[in-house]
Amino acid sequence: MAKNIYIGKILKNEEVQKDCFLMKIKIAVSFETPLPGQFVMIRIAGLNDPFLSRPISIYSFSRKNNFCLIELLYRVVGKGTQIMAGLIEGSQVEINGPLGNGFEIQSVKKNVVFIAGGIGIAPLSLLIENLCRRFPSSLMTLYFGAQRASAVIGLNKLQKMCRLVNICTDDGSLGEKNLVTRVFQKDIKKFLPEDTSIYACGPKEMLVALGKIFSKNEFDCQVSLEERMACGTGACMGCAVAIKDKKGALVYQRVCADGPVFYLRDIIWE
Amino acid sequence: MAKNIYIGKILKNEEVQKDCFLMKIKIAVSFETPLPGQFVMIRIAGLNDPFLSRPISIYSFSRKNNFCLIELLYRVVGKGTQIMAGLIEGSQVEINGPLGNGFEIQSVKKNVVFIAGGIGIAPLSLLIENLCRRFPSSLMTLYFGAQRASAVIGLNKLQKMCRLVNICTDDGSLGEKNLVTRVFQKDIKKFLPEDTSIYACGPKEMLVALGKIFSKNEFDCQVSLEERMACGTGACMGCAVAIKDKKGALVYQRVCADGPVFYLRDIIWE
Amino acid sequence: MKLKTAPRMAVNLGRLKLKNPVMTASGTFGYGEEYADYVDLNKLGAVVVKGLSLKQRLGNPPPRIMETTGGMLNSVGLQNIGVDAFIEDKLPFLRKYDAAVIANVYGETYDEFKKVTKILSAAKGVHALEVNISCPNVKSGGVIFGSDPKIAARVTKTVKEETSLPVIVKLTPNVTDIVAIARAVEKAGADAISLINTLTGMSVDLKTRKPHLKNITGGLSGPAIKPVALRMVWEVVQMVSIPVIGIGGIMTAQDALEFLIVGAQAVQIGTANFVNPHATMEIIEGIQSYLAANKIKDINEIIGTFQP
Amino acid sequence: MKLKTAPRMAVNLGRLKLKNPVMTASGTFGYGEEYADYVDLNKLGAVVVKGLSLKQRLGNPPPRIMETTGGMLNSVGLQNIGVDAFIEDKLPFLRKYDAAVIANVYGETYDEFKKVTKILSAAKGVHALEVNISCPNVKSGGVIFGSDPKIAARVTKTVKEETSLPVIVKLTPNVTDIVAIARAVEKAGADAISLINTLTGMSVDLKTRKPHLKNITGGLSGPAIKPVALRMVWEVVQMVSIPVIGIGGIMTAQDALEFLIVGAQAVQIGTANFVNPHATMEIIEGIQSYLAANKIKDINEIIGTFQP
Ligand SMILES: Cc1cc2nc3c(=O)[nH]c(=O)nc-3n(C[C@H](O)[C@H](O)[C@H](O)COP(=O)(O)OP(=O)(O)OC[C@H]3O[C@@H](n4cnc5c(N)ncnc54)[C@H](O)[C@@H]3O)c2cc1C
Ligand SMILES: Cc1cc2nc3c(=O)[nH]c(=O)nc-3n(C[C@H](O)[C@H](O)[C@H](O)COP(=O)(O)OP(=O)(O)OC[C@H]3O[C@@H](n4cnc5c(N)ncnc54)[C@H](O)[C@@H]3O)c2cc1C
Ligand SMILES: Cc1cc2nc3c(=O)[nH]c(=O)nc-3n(C[C@H](O)[C@H](O)[C@H](O)COP(=O)(O)O)c2cc1C
Ligand SMILES: Cc1cc2nc3c(=O)[nH]c(=O)nc-3n(C[C@H](O)[C@H](O)[C@H](O)COP(=O)(O)O)c2cc1C
Ligand code: FES
Ligand code: FES
Repeated sequence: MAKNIYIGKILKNEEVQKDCFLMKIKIAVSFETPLPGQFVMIRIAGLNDPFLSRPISIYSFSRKNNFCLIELLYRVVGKGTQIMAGLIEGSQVEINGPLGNGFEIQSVKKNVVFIAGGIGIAPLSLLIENLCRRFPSSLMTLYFGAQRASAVIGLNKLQKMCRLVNICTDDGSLGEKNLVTRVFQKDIKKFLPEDTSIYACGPKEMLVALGKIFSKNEFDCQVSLEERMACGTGACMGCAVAIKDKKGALVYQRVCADGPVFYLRDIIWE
Repeated sequence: MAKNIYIGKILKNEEVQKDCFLMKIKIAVSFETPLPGQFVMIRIAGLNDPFLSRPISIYSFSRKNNFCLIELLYRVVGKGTQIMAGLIEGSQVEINGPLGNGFEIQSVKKNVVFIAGGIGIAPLSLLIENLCRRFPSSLMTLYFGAQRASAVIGLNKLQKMCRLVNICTDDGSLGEKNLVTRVFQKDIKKFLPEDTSIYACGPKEMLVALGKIFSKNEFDCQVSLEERMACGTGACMGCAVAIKDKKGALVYQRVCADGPVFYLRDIIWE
Repeated sequence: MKLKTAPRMAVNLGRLKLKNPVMTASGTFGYGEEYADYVDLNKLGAVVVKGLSLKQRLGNPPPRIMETTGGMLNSVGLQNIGVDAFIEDKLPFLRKYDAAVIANVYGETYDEFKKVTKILSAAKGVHALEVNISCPNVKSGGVIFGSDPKIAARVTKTVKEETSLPVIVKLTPNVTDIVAIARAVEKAGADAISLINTLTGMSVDLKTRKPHLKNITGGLSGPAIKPVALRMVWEVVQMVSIPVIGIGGIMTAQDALEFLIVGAQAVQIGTANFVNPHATMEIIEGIQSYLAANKIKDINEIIGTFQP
Repeated sequence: MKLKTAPRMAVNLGRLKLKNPVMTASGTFGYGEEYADYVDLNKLGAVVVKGLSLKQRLGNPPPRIMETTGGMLNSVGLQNIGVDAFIEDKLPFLRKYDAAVIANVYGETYDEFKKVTKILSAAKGVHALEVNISCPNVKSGGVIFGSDPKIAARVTKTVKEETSLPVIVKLTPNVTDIVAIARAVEKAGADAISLINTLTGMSVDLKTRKPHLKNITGGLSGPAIKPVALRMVWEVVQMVSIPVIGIGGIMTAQDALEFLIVGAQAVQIGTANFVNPHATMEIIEGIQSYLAANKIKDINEIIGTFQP
């Protein structure tokens, strides 16, 4: 009985870019320090509609003397995120977390490559911050693709942390007009599997494309997956993803409890 | 196609007495001037839980140059009113109204008696105000019973409008310690059926007791009833009340569309 | 990128042509006049009126309604003015409008169904009959008729024999096998099927330990039941060849479109009217916008385009 | 005005004694350990674990869940580790706690039911079996077994013959006559009845015109279905003499009390755990407070005190 449902108080809830909000939440000091890649289940206290909590990655975290601050970066895509976007300062939210397994960062190599698509930057931001602190000598390279310039969030901060930031957009409004997977593929020769750690998060199409790129080589790529969730704690079996088990057979694992971070090579796409 | 659903903006939502709130709402100028006894169906725009709108009497109304103001006086008794009480200034509510038939005031007599129980004062307040204006020469007497002093709302204003205000409370904390129906019964000899109009609103027990009092004489008493409502417009047949028809047979009428004001003698209590 | 002309919205329910697929559900729109101040009745595909019996019915004692999570319970018990009073007092009003009028027919016995059908068929301005064998709030007839394929078929036949109007049979969801009932009424001659009526439910007042509804149980309607309704519509459209009208928890154009995509030829809007008297108008406009946005010229192009 | 001692909360489900009437519903509480960080398992009346089959089951392909108004659809399809792995890997953990362990048993065939029952009955620390003849998300067995009184009775008998543990039979609400099924399993020897499992429903993604669930249909749970569950419990308690466990949309102590008042001997909390992992604890405390506030010394004094 260590885990609690926290009541968070919204300190800020800003539209940082069109349809993209940054929510700053004050929460009790007992909130566990999250690992990069972990997430929270968030809901509006007392509301039955929307009914289920929504999973959102932890974008940033800091521990103060007698409280903690967490930031969530989220895109408005439907009812739940719409209602989140409408919450004003001082409103309360229910937070369950941190949940899931973060990225594996025990054995980070000399080169670290991040590949982000759109709002996929959210969990990667916390990871980049964390790795910068823990492995200051690693060479960090970020590939960040988005639909348009306005969907490139937190660039300043990211540029300070990474040696190299490659931006591309679907419409060419910032950086190269290209898909992030293509931009990375052009560069892949610069990296060697044995001294490169790769982390990716983004839409399914991006991850599928990455899967193809890495199917022909030895790179280890960790990706953070998304799936609709009910419990977030591993109980409902709702957030299944098809994974190859040790013998190569298909099993369904839970994004919330077995992930959300998986090795890309283990994932079986439909 | 005259009626609209109005979006009202909350200008004030104050706890005027324990568990009793006064909500002041700004609404479009096209809102019809309500008759005393009419009500609105109110809901929080976009919320599916609570699901149905709640019927609340119009407590006061004023028409400004390019908007109208309505006030609702309501007691927190359950989920819907709880949520109403939590709404802050600037919030929006959906308002359907004015609905129902108001009190019959064509033939107001020399003496006018109002009998209010608790929050039943809400529709009577607008009625008193209206009759004072229209029939300044009538003698207005109010019998107002409540659980305790703090549930006696708007006394100042009421005392200004009525010649005589008789207050009683269940716990004796204000006025006589007695039931309002008993206090009125002691005075009944002061009034003659042919020159007295009587209007009452309050909890069911009060109305049943009044029914007994008036069963033995010729007084005409109009009462405003409450029943759970879904549509508020007469379509669902949900808000039925048992009424004697002309032949004395039981029929179910709709509180929303046939009422909420009925002649007490027509009501069949279970 | 806009279509040059507005999308065509007309649908056919067999012989019955509707200018759009949006109608009101019986019992939730009175006799039309209750909402005439809010809604332009001319814009509706059809108005389905409150269930009509031979004689007026008192209905059940109150309380008759209770809110539930995402829905409501009702035990109105088919209070209505009777078929004759309907024709005399209510139909003239409805005839003034350009919306099909569908009379919801209820009987406690085969004979009552027969008589009500006969009377309505002789009236001017009734465009179709909807046979209610699914009301959960009456002691005789109602849901009992709708739970057994044989009885459902016999009611259907009884009504068909008395009328040349299109006959829609409205089914109850409180059954093990909705397809069996649907096929039985199809075989018995039904021109279309409406589903669903309400699910039977109840709730308890903790203070008094009494049911919230005097009738104890009532019919559950509203968005809470939408998933069940949609599933039943889908099950039935696969197994019958007559048109199906989707009903149950439709609050928005999106909800209505789900039913159409799954294969309903039209939809009925019930409880939504209570919560939002403009619901039908917003749903019609919403469907039109959806079609326009997706460059679909005719609503029939999306009906039954479900990709299971 | 307070009671001197806390209200007594123990209830009997036939031979099975529970320290309070609040248990978790199968499939919504994993194998207990998933919620051990949130809940003091010692405080629960019982833990009902995820449905167990003879061999591990993969479950259905994703997406498996979708939100609905006041509820959710799931098509997990009984993904589970199999009965042997359960006994080896999960049961030792549960044995450490002072909550009855109820194993939810699932089989595609009578033979599978028999074998799973046998294995579980030999295991230490299983206090009762709950026979799942009501899962809507599997092709064989499941709801098919639960829709026919004869088959339901035969499954019950099969299980009873293999075990001396109390046997609870869990029924599906997707039937015309829940009482007929309940009476059939009672006659076949069931020690108690659980109801309800989920209602079958579906929903459609307008963008793709595909079902939100890969399996197309799924089970509807959550507060949306509470009125239906309560009605079925009430129908059944009047017609059987074995204890009934109420399940369906219970979110709060108030909800649980409605079921108890209507006559359920105990309740199970399902979907509420997802939304509020503390739900079971809050419900136990809430029932206690209600009893204390109403000066009721023993929970058995309110069970079945409905005043219809
Ligand atoms: C572990 C995890 C971490 C996440 N972190 C973030 C984050 O940091 N920022 C962010 O903006 N979003 C994040 N998401 C996605 C976010 O949970 C969904 O966008 C959100 O739940 C949608 O809710 P809604 O009610 O607004 O949309 P809905 O109305 O429910 O759906 C709108 C659309 O979004 C899709 N969708 C719904 N739920 C999910 C989901 N859980 N995963 C993926 N797609 C979904 C639907 O299929 C639909 O197409 C994360 C998801 C997971 C599983
Ligand atoms: C025409 C009309 C005018 C009204 N005017 C006012 C008013 O001016 N001020 C005011 O405070 N209240 C008024 N009411 C009562 C008000 O509608 C209810 O108190 C409110 O709907 C309760 O909602 P809830 O969600 O808070 O309570 P719930 O949780 O729904 O119920 C709490 C308790 O209130 C009872 N209740 C619920 N709805 C009604 C209802 N419609 N009528 C009577 N009892 C109900 C329930 O049976 C229960 O005991 C009026 C009712 C009607 C029909
Ligand atoms: C208050 C009320 C009264 C109803 N009366 C009838 C009726 O008379 N005849 C009928 O066939 N259906 C009746 N119904 C059922 C509705 O027509 C509809 O089938 C059901 O409510 C489901 O749709 P909804 O969720 O959109 O309301 C009634 C429903 C409600 C809520
Ligand atoms: C995700 C999920 C999985 C379920 N798995 C099972 C199961 O394995 N066996 C079973 O008997 N019931 C299962 N159920 C049904 C629940 O135990 C319960 O009967 C149903 O959800 C209704 O209760 P609720 O509304 O409180 O959730 C499952 C329900 C859900 C939501
Ligand atoms: S969301 Fe329930 S198991 Fe992952
Ligand atoms: S509330 Fe619908 S008829 Fe009165």
